[in-house]
Amino acid sequence: MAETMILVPGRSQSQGTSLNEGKLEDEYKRVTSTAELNEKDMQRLKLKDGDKIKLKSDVGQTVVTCKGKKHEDLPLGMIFIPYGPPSSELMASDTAGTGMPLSKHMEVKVTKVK
Amino acid sequence: MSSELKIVNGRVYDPANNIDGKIQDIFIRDGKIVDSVSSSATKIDAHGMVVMPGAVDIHCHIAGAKVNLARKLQPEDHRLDVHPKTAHTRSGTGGVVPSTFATGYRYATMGYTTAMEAAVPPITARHTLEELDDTPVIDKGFYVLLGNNAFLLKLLKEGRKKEFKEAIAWWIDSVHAYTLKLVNVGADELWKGRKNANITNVNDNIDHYNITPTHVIESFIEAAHELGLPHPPHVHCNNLGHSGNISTTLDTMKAAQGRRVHMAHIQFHSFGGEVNKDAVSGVRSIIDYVNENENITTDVGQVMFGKATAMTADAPLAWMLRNVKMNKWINADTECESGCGIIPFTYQDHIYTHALQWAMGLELFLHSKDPWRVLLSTDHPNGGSFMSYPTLIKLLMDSAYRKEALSYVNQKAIDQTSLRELDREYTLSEIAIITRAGPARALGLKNKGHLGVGADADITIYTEEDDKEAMFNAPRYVIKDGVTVIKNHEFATDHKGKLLHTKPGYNADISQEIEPFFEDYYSVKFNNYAISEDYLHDHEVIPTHPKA
Amino acid sequence: MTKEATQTDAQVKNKKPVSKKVDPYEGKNIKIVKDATCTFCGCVCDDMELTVDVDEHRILKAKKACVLGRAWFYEHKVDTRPGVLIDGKEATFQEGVEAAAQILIDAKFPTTYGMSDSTCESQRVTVEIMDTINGNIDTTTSVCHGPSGMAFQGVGESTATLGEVKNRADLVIYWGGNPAESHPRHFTRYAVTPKGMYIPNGKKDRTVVLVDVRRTPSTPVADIFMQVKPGKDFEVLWALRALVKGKKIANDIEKQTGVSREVLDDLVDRMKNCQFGVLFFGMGLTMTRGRHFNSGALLSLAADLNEFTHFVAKPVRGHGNVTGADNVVSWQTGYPFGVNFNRGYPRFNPGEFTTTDVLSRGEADAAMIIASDPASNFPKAAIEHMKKIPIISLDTKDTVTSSIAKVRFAVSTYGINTGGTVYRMDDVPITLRPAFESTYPGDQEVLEAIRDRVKKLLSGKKARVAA
Amino acid sequence: MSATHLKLHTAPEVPLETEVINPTVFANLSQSGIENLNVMHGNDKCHLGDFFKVTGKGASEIHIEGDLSGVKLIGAGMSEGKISVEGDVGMHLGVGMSGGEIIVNGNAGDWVGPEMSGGRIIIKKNAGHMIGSAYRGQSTGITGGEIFIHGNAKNEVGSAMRRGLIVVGGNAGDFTGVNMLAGTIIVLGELGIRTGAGMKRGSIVSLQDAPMLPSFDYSCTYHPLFLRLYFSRLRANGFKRKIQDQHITGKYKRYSGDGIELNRGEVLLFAG
Repeated sequence: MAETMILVPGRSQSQGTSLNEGKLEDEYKRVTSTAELNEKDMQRLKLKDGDKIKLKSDVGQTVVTCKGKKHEDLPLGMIFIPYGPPSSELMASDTAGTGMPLSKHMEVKVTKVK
Repeated sequence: MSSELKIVNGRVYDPANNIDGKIQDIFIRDGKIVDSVSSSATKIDAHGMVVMPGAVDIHCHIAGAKVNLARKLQPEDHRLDVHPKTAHTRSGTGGVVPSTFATGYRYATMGYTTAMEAAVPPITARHTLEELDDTPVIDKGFYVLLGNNAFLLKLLKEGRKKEFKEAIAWWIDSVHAYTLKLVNVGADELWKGRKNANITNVNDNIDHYNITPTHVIESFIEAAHELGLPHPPHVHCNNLGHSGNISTTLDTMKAAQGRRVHMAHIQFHSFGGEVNKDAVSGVRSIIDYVNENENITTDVGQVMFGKATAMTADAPLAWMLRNVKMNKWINADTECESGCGIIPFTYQDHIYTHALQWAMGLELFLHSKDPWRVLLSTDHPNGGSFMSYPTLIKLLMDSAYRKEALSYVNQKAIDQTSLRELDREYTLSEIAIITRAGPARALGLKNKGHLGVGADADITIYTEEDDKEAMFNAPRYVIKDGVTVIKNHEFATDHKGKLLHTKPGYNADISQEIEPFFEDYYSVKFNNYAISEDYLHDHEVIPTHPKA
Repeated sequence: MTKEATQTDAQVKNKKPVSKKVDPYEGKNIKIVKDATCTFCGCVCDDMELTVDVDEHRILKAKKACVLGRAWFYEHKVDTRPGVLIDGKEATFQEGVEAAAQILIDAKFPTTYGMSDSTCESQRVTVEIMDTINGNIDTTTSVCHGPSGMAFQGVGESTATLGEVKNRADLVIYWGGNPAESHPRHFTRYAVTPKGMYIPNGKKDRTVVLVDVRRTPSTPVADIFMQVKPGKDFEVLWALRALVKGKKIANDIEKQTGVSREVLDDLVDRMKNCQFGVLFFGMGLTMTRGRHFNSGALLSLAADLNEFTHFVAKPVRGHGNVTGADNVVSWQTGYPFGVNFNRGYPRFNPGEFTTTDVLSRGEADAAMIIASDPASNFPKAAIEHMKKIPIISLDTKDTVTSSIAKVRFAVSTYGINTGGTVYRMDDVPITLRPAFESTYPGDQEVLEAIRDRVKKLLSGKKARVAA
Repeated sequence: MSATHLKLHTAPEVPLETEVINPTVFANLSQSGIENLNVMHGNDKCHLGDFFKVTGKGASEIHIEGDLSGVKLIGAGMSEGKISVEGDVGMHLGVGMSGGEIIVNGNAGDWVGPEMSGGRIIIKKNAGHMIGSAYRGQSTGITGGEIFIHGNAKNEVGSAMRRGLIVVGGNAGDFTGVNMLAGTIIVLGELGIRTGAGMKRGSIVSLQDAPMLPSFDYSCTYHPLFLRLYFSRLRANGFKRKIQDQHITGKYKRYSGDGIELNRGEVLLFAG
């Protein structure tokens, strides 16, 4: 049962520090494949910290680890993830005459990976 | 290995050496003019051609932060005027604010070999130097904006004239400027600090400082005089573009108290009439004052019809222009140092004010009694592109052409001027003065603007033609530092010009005064602010002559 | 060095003699670099004090650096990977240069991308290479604040250097950004807490507003947090513009945007009545639906507000020298990014000549990637195409991009190993003071070698001139 | 009527720029003269004949066949005659066109007809972004002419247009008619979001409801007579199926805007 949510990739401090260690290092890979969800969304989807979820967009899909955020910190229906290869996998290439792919506001279908 | 060149049979115009159209040979060795060369020297036969020193632009805006903002702002203007590369030269884009390469090459194709960027906030000087290094062929320098410098105003407020002079020298030396520039003195504080207000009277106190713009201007002129800079401050007066601003302009010139001062783009400061009413020409009172006072040099800042871009440290002025058409507008505040406004602009011949400004510029030229002190400029790109200089030269040299041009523009504007009665035609020698010998002399560049022995071998050779626009549009040869850069109208090689700057002496203790101010109010470290000399590429220090 | 710079150095030394107490670095060959510049993010803080172990080639301490800056300084140390790889095999520098030059001149649509973690000196050489071979050039700007650059071309910008914000801003608004995590010292060094000429009490004299779709670590700094429904920034900005102009807006604004009319009215009131306002904005605007129009709405709002007071806006730029890339490409070509030289002169068109597009559409037939990693953060279609064409990469660390490169150069790090100029996010140029020498060449050196080789190969009949 | 036929025989590897495909350029050229016209294949200067087989004669009509989706600038600066294409075309079709007609029996890329001042472009399938719009930095888009897209169009249809008519038979993307100065845009399908942002004057019409920006003001629901004229003309030009009688006789919600600008523009949404 897939639910449609909005994925907002962005920078985070740990993404920034880990990329200095190296983008091929484990820490960077871990940071950029950890997605934050509203804890109420997590409850509803029967997810707990550390569970794997599959994110699927029109162009691709990826599996990431999820992590709960307090209700007041992240709106319902939104997923935050630090930029990296997993978020690229979901990004469409049409830039609408701007050079900029829509990289911060993607509709994704979320399913729990058993 | 020494390189030698001789130009033979040309008709030479070298007003600084009293040569007025004499057929004479010019000899060049290793980039300098000499009195003879060996028989193996390369020869250019300039029969039927006019030989002049390379031209010198005393006031233009070609490099640095504001120019680059104006460039970025106008892709639509570049797209229509591409600048293809050649086998020898880099590509670029033109329009009214060309890319750096196009700027250098296009100045060269106008016969110009030196140009001075007229307004650089010191904190962005490094940027200007980088762009100037990418501006080929011509020699160049820049004037550093100090007229609204918060630290210097503070010193004046405290009455510390000695430290004020030292600090000016520190600033010029730290950024490798040529001289200083004052723009709408005192206005920055009101613009940034009092919700976009402006100074209206040069005898009113500046907020927070209890001193008047007149006092500030006078103090800068005095300090520059004592430092013995080769060129005095360039003053962009207050109230630019406002009707009735001649009283401000006259007050400013009087503040020089007989010391040397350069009045920038004076056309914009020559409006008669009443404040907030339709402007009329106030040129006569301004040019009469200039004619009578030999301490003053000025460039006209001619307006040419067509595309221009207002780019100025005078932010309130750009705001005023923005509110006319509500098109794209840039404001850029520089901490502790300057303001800036940019706005694309088109001068149209049917619009009263535009036609009036065009006519006022011509009036200034035609009423000038001393071509050595009333110099050619369009305040590029404020009044129009430097690419329009040949047309301007034709307007000055050909009264029939000028009278015809007069008939096409707003007649109400022409009625306000004396232009219809003026039959004067500039001679080739006078053109050589207002574009070469005059600017070089005013700048104190002893090796430029003339063809005497020892001068830099910066030379332009034109095919003599009746149509002076066509003639000045396309020199046959341009020689820079003895290198034939343009040969038969085509680039024969690339060339890098050099930076011209001054190094006024000062007491190093002044940096101890300046540093704490930096720590408090700047966002960059004092230690990273001054630009070290090894960062400069080819450069030449023009000597100062400090007064004892 | 200039006379006064030497002077100042001497003074600093006199004021603060080297401590003779317990020395944690005893036995080490230590060098202190004062007023060094951190080039990690667009803040380009130039007040670092670096403690360098000269023999070990590493930075032991970076005083004043933020958490990102410390990672930047500590993690760029001496490396043992090979300097040049061709098809994954070790090669000499000359072989690398030759292979790169051949790729570039054989291509019909070579493109280059990156350059934001590179000095202006290197950027100038890169543009020259592309001008020489009639290639295509784009920088990381196109996927950062490129849309803001396009908005700028449409409406202009009222802006200021960061020192003016420190000295004067009594209303500071952050929109669609999270500086606490992306630009940690933006608050403390430039815009929120510092005391300035007319802001004697620092943060107490300012009102800070944060606008975002979610709470972030930046939120606590704000006096007012305005939470916008995702994807509704444009509508909110447009409503603010209308209210500032005294025009009416739709009644259902809260339903549309998640922001109530009261909150909007209050913000409008504060914006119109402040003494000096500033709007900083991040990629929450440029990377979401609306892109350049979102930035344009914000820039227009700032311009509109100048009818009432002094107001400026500034994109919070990302990488250390992305602003320099904009400047260099602009002064050399007239356009800030997305520039094509195929015809022997620059042409500009975002969406046509920008990297995401020329890769995703499969147009580029070779690419030179300088100090960036599109193979890990570009859309999938672009990455797929990168795998099909010869890539030349220059990077300080191995990345996904360097791992698929045909020719890979390991280069030293700007600001740590090489000097030069970078531009801070507010266009202020700042010089670099390198800490220690790397065993790898700087990217400028590699690029100059490629340029010289390309010119040599193209001299004569292969020369590309304007068409 | 005589025509010159171009048939793509070699697919371009990188973008091909063919502004020479223009009836005025072809006039008075022999077949080999046409084959020898310069085109840019990336940075490589080539000839039209390297990619196209040229047959037929006469310049008033040019007929092109093949997948031209990587071919840019077809019909640039065209002022007379006709170009018809069997296949898809790339960017900048008919840029700066002042007269004549271009018909594409396929899809078109981004920037169809920028800087157009006259003539007509017809795209039978879908088109990309920036149809009939201004290039970046320009404050004025097309100043005349007609663009008919039978399928969908993407973002920024008619940005900054000053005069002329753009019709989209399917859906349009976001920011339709953004910064419009005047002129008419008719979208028979759905509009995206932020229609008419910053418009000064002009009309945007849609047969579907659409979200409006907060600065647009609902004024009334009425029957705009002028639409009859447009619709009967469009029906005669291939849009018959999409325009039903009720669209001609029905009422439309009128929003005026953009309130931030002059507020003299209108968006008309079919209300039944």
